[in-house]
Amino acid sequence: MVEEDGVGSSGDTVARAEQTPDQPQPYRELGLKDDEYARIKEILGRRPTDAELAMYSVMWSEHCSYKSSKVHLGYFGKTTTAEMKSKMLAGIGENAGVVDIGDGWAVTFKIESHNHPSFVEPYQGAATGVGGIVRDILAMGARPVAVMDQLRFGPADAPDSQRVVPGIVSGVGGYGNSLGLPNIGGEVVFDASYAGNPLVNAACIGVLRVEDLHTAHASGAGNKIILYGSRTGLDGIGGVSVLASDTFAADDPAAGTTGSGGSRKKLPSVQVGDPFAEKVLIECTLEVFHAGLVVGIQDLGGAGLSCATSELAAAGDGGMHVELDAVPLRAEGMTAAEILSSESQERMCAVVTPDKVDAFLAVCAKWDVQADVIGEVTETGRLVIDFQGQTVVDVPPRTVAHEGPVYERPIARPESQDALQADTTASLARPELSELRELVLRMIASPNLCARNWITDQYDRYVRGNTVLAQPADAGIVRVAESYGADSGDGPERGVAMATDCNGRYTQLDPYAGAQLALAEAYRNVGTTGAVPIAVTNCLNFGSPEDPAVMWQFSQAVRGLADGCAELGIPVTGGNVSFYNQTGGTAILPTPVVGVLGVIDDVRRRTIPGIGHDTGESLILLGE
Amino acid sequence: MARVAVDVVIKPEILDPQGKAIVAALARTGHPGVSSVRQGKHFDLEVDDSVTDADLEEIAENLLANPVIETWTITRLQDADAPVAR
Amino acid sequence: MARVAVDVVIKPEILDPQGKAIVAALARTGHPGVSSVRQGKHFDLEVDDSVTDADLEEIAENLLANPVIETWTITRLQDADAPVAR
Amino acid sequence: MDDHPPAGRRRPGGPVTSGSGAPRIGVVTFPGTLDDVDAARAVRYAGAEAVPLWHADGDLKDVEAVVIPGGFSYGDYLRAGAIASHAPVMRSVVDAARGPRKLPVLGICNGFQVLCEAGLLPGALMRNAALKFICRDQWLRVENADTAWSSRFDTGAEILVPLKNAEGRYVADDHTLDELEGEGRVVFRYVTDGAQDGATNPNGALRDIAGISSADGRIVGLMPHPEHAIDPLTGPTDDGLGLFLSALDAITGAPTLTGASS
Ligand SMILES: Nc1ncnc2c1ncn2[C@@H]1O[C@H](COP(=O)(O)OP(=O)(O)O)[C@@H](O)[C@H]1O
Repeated sequence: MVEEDGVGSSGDTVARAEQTPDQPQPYRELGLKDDEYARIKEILGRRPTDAELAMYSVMWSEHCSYKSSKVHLGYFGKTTTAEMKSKMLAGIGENAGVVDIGDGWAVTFKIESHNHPSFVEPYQGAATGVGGIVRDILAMGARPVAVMDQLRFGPADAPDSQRVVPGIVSGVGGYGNSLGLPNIGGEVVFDASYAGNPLVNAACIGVLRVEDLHTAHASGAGNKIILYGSRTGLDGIGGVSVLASDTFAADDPAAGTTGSGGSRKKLPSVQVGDPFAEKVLIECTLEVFHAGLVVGIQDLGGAGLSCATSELAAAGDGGMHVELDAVPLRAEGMTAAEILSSESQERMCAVVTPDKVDAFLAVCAKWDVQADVIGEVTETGRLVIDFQGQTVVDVPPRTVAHEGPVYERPIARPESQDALQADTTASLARPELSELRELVLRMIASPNLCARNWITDQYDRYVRGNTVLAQPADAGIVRVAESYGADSGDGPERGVAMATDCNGRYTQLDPYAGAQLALAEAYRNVGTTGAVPIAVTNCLNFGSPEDPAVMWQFSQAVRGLADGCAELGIPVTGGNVSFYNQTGGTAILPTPVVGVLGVIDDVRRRTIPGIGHDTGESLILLGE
Repeated sequence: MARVAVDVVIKPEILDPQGKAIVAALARTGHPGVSSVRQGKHFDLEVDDSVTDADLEEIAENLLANPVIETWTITRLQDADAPVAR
Repeated sequence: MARVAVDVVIKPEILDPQGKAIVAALARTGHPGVSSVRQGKHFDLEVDDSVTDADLEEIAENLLANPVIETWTITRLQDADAPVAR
Repeated sequence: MDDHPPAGRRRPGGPVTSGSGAPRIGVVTFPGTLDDVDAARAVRYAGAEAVPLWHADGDLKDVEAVVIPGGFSYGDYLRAGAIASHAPVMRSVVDAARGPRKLPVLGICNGFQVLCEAGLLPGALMRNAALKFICRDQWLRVENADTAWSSRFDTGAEILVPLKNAEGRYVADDHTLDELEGEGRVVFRYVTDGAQDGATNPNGALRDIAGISSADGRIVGLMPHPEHAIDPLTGPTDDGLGLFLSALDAITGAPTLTGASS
């Protein structure tokens, strides 16, 4: 309800929150549970301001806090031995895992999901998915050198597939191609369970010198926080629009009103990508890295500045003070909550010592990248954010970034599982010999087995000239030194290989074995190119964690993957969890996409895929 | 037969990278007086008389524009046969 | 401050595959009454008062359109402050 | 390597010189240029020195030829190459190409689009007929081996290089097309017969034109990417090297049809 005294243009402030402890807040609309809201009040000793509520709600969301998966993901740590870790420079918890591949080179790689946005707006959802994973890799101090995409669609002939499939494919291509990153592989699977919930997972590989490894942290009181890249706009704000101050109440009477009074009309939660801006952001960021101008760096992805400021501050040793008025905006009249929640793309946040600020800004100017000092590191231990002369956020940063709720969700093996497993192929009719030809033709023409060229022909696999293997190979390979821009000399050229795999049907039949099969397939695919597998990442796509059957699938898959990695002796260096992938009450097939990274010492010795290059070749079957 | 123009523009709150690039290029090439450019699409349709305004609305919404990020205006021009200032 | 619309269309003799694809899609989705579609670009400019008609002509010719393949029309709309039907 | 399709019938010939004293070939970078590293590598493989040229700088640094590489300059949001054609470096390139030095210029993909937008080459590149970005290995026929960028080939030779673009459909009015054909300025044509899947060219280019030249044969633009075909390790063939070797001949004054070899 709108207060009699109204709200100033700066909106809700800490001072005001102290004076109005009982003002109702739309925390439920923002996805917070009653007890979560109560905990925020307890942490702060008062009600949160609108801006604080926006921050907590987004940072404590499933997507950012891993609140349902955390207790299970811990198993990866338990099963990773010191020996498995020996080449790991950064692991779970960092933006992306980093492994040492020798001679001072390191490789970072990660897969992220962008499933829901890609259903709403296929082109932009997929495009910004690629943009987001690339910034993750960039934030580690690495030059992004290749991308891959893992796609799951509803039936190829379903009407909505005609909107979703071309849109997503051209979005992945449109962004990656414009960025100059070769696409070196991926997957496409059609299944009815993805009809209302396609999966768009995007992977990126980056290369760096070991000494250039950057982690996201803000330390050193007095160091400046610089926001650089695109301006901040109203895109991607989605749910936070329920917090908009009453200044906008009259804007659209039809818009849903909420507990905090009127609201700005419902804003689209769609972000629009600008790959050109990202391309210059990459070059600009690598230049400030190499000039030694940054202490810490963080990409702005989901949760925008809320995430960047709280995570940087939480990982540092002090606090942080931010002046939101210094954030360059693209829209007029944005509130503090909106600025903090905006998911405008192509932005990064850097921590820079005061003496290097001018040099940092000069590099940005060279690349025509907007850059502004928006705050500094402090010794207060608190994240304090001011807007229009008032304090709108004053929180302990760790409580936002890392101390979100953790749930032990109920787990139950579904009763239907036994029947599912009992339903084997034994009951299927065996084709007559005379039907075999027709059967083979039908199979190779089926959407799940036919050639992928319609898709892969829309992706640039040549750009930068370092792609040694891409489609139709089972794993992609790029050479390392030249991708980075270094001269590889005359000797052998080291390369890095990556494959990703997952079979959702197998995983549904047995989540533990299914995850292991995905791992084994990706491992084999890397191995058959001539590369040695060294590390694993994943993107775990599942239904609702509130469904005990889904949680069972999830916990089984995590255990299967972790045990499999321990068996193979290679570590999981990171991953991503995407829950709530379902249409109505029906979950997607459990889809734990597993990515395996490998190293090949001399790319000229890679194995070209396929058989039949020469007549007289022998076929040898390995294994049972 | 009638001529119809449909102009599709990106919603104001949504980033228009095209427009941004053009403003910057204009400033560089001696046209600093252009403070904002939004790039959209322009469609010239020729429709027969059976096509109603409601049809046009549906065509714009379902095919010519993406309602998630764009808005549009529909303008019926004079007869197709009459020359159109263009 | 003034608002200017620039519409750029592909010359009639040049193939417009987008337009053709739209006509085909419309026919499939129950709109056979649309006999032709040509897709072009629409620009909304905000310009300050120093920008003359000659400037606008130059901007269209040198940047917004490619005279080899496109033609254009320039329309000054009412003041930027006045709401424009859009 | 033996595991790749046969290379095109190219006139043999290795690098002319290398190391210090090697010819200097400029490679332009605009914001959004992507294939500049590839173009520079191709220049080096051919035995020349690759000199980076920055879009905002009109200084051509005494280069003896210029490559304008592929990519999406300024995002290509307006029209491919439109904004880049106004950059300071392009003013210098236009002057040097038109001036007494007749600086050899090669525009690849986005670079071809930039050359057309800058008026150095006639016509325009429009969206692919299939309305999609297309990346594939493409056979080209060398129609004229007398230009600064094609002298190492035999006329009629077929070469295999990657093609990758969204706006590669070459268009010009009939008069211009006739003139180009009449003057032998169609340098590369898409091979649409024989082995190709389907009889049409990949993007709807008029008269199957993949690349053209200026009247004096010093300026060449083409949509496919010879710089991605310089080593069978990373490309389908090394056929593309022929363009860069040709430029070296043009720079060093080697007779065009004998082909220098070291
Ligand atoms: N979405 C995609 N993006 C990029 N490459 C893809 C994609 N889907 C498939 N590919 C590539 O196409 C080739 C064939 O894929 P696929 O038929 O799935 O192979 P396989 O059945 O051997 O795993 C592989 O090289 C794969 O990496």
